[in-house]
Amino acid sequence: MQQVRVDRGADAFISPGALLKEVELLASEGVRFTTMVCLDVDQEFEIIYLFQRLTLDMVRIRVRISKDEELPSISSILLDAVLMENEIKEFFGVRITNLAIDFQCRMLLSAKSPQTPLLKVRPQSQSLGGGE
Amino acid sequence: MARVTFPFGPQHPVLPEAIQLQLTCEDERVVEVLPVIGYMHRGIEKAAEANLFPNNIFLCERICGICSFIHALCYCELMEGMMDVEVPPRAKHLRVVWSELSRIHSHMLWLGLLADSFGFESLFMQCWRAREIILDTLEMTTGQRVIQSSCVIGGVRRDINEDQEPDVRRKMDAFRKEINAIYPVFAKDYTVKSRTVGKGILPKEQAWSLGTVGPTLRGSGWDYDARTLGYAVYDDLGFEPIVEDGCDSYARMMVRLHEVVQSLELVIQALDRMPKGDLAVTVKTFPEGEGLIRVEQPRGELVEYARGNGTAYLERLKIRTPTFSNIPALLVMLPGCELADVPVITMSIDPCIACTER
Amino acid sequence: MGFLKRARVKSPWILHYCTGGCNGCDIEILACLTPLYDVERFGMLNIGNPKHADILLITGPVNWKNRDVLKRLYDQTPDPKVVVAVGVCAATGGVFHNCVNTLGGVDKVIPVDVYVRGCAARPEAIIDGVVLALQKLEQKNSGGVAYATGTR
Amino acid sequence: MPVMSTNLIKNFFSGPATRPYPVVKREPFPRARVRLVYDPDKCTYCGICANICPAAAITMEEDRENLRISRHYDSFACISCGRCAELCPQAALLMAVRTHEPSDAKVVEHSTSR
Repeated sequence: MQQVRVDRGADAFISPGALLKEVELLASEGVRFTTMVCLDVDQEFEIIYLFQRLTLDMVRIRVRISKDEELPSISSILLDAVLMENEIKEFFGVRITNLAIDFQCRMLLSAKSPQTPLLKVRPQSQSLGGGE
Repeated sequence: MARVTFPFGPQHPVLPEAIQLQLTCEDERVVEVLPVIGYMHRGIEKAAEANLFPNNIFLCERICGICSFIHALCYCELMEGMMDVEVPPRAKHLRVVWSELSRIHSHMLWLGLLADSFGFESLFMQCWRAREIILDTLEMTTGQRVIQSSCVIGGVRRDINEDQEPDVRRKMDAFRKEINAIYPVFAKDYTVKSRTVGKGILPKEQAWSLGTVGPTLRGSGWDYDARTLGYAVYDDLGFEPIVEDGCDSYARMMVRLHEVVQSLELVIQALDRMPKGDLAVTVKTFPEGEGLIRVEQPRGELVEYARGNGTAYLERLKIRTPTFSNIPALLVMLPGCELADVPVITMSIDPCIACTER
Repeated sequence: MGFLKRARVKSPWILHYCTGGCNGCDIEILACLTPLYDVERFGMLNIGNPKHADILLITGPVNWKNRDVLKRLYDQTPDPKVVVAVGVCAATGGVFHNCVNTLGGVDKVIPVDVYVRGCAARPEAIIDGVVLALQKLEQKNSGGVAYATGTR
Repeated sequence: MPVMSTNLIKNFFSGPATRPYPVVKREPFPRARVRLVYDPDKCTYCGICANICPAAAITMEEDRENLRISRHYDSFACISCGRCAELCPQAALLMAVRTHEPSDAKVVEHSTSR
């Protein structure tokens, strides 16, 4: 992977069912978790997992899920992914299951903060700015 | 034995920032730790989508006031990469000078706070006095002390001109004298060694698998530094990552201490090699497509991802800050230590909460 | 009580709390305490306990999570007390004006007596601000101004 | 402690490092960027500064009835980045080095076009 430019659609998407198997394979090669990026694309979430090899190259996995689909957590394989998965769950409302430590959407936000702030269109029932 | 759980923070004299550690103790020994974060969360990633993309430089700079120049540099390099902008060589050298200066000031700040966390007041004061020389240099050349605002997309806004350059070199010589006086204290002093050697062990394998970055990783024997990827002009400068094998707080401290000396040499090298020429190029396009960048902050590797759609607003900006991936290491380092060592071990990863929570 | 009142003004104790800014002002406050700017010359002392404090130095825009912590710290500080908002984010939110999780300014939560401008506030400005805070403390001490009653 | 003692002795004889700030005011560096100075006579109310301000400290308001534009500058929101002074085509904005004095109330500057 280049230092900067990544062309769109350069790598294929994998299905959420095959995710755990893929990550397990990578973990057995000594790959570690770097970060994950969630994008709100129309009716779907696009989630990019970024890993790092011992040679310091980066590996990428892309997953697309619909907004009410469940996504298995990879924190059972790579524990340090747990903070980022909690963040995505909190910011986008992605349904991530089997989290090693579940902060219940209260890791960065509080009960009064605007919930799922990074969604492009927020659900109508939630008011911005919370309530006194 | 009775277990007691009590909060460390969010307002605590050792940590200038708000983080809470819920420590479960048996007598004086910590058995469990749960970091409670979120006291500094602002929502910068969302605001970055609502701002014009050049304005995000100033927002990204204020993710963290200590390594602010490097945050701005990272964002600018990312945007330049996405828009295929070639930065003039003089601007690249100036970026190296300022980012190394801010690395020195961050490490000196940290060394002082570490000394403060085990009660070595006079060393704390001496580190901070030495740090003011660097801050003066930054103010003289960029115009502000801690938040420099001198990096823009396409180059830099300020210059180190001919009358200033001898002054910068003089200040660097003055700083070298100071660091030469401080170095043996950290390296050899009985008080420092007894509080750091063997405290907060992070084994080599775990340091990799827990995803730690920066001095925390290099203190456990991995020679990984994002500067070796060669952004700005780091590939032209003689640069070798600094590695220590101790795996404890002392090793992490020595990595930072050596990095101060190394950064000083890098500043001088960049000043020597600085070519003449333009400071910035005008940028007329908008970012499109995806981009990913890794740069080295004082605290470790900073990863930024952006997606643009050809308009003046970004679709998404994701910032993975170094402390975010260093926090899991605390879960390994803290259990088993004594309560009195908690501040020292927490400080040893150089936690920057403002970075973590954005 | 005359002696206590005078002692309070001659040697004010400071509590510093960061409500979620960028750290820039925090390190400038620390720079004030260290050799080059040394506010301890004026008898000021940075302490960690709100019950001992006279002056609250608050930096950063308040967010929803530490708003309650800030209120609690304010309530625990004994009267008379002076609140100094350091930096522009503590005054109005500054560059974080459109961030979702911030409230924008300390004065939305607790009454503020002195505003110090600058991003980040320079040590000189912070010293000036604390000196003004001392005058406010003296006024409050002599009953010139009614004690701040809070917004709750 | 023994290693530090040579430093301590040196510091003891080297005189104070403190800048006696309120008594002796140090001149800021000539390129320091602290305070925004505005010249209403030069301003053409073009609105570039209001568009570019990352902190929304400068805002422009249009009064369509009287054909006037008013400009509001909140120095309590200004982050001293100096972008507006750089881009102002009339040089009506300047970054000055004088430190802001503290105040006990937030004041917004107003000016209106003729």
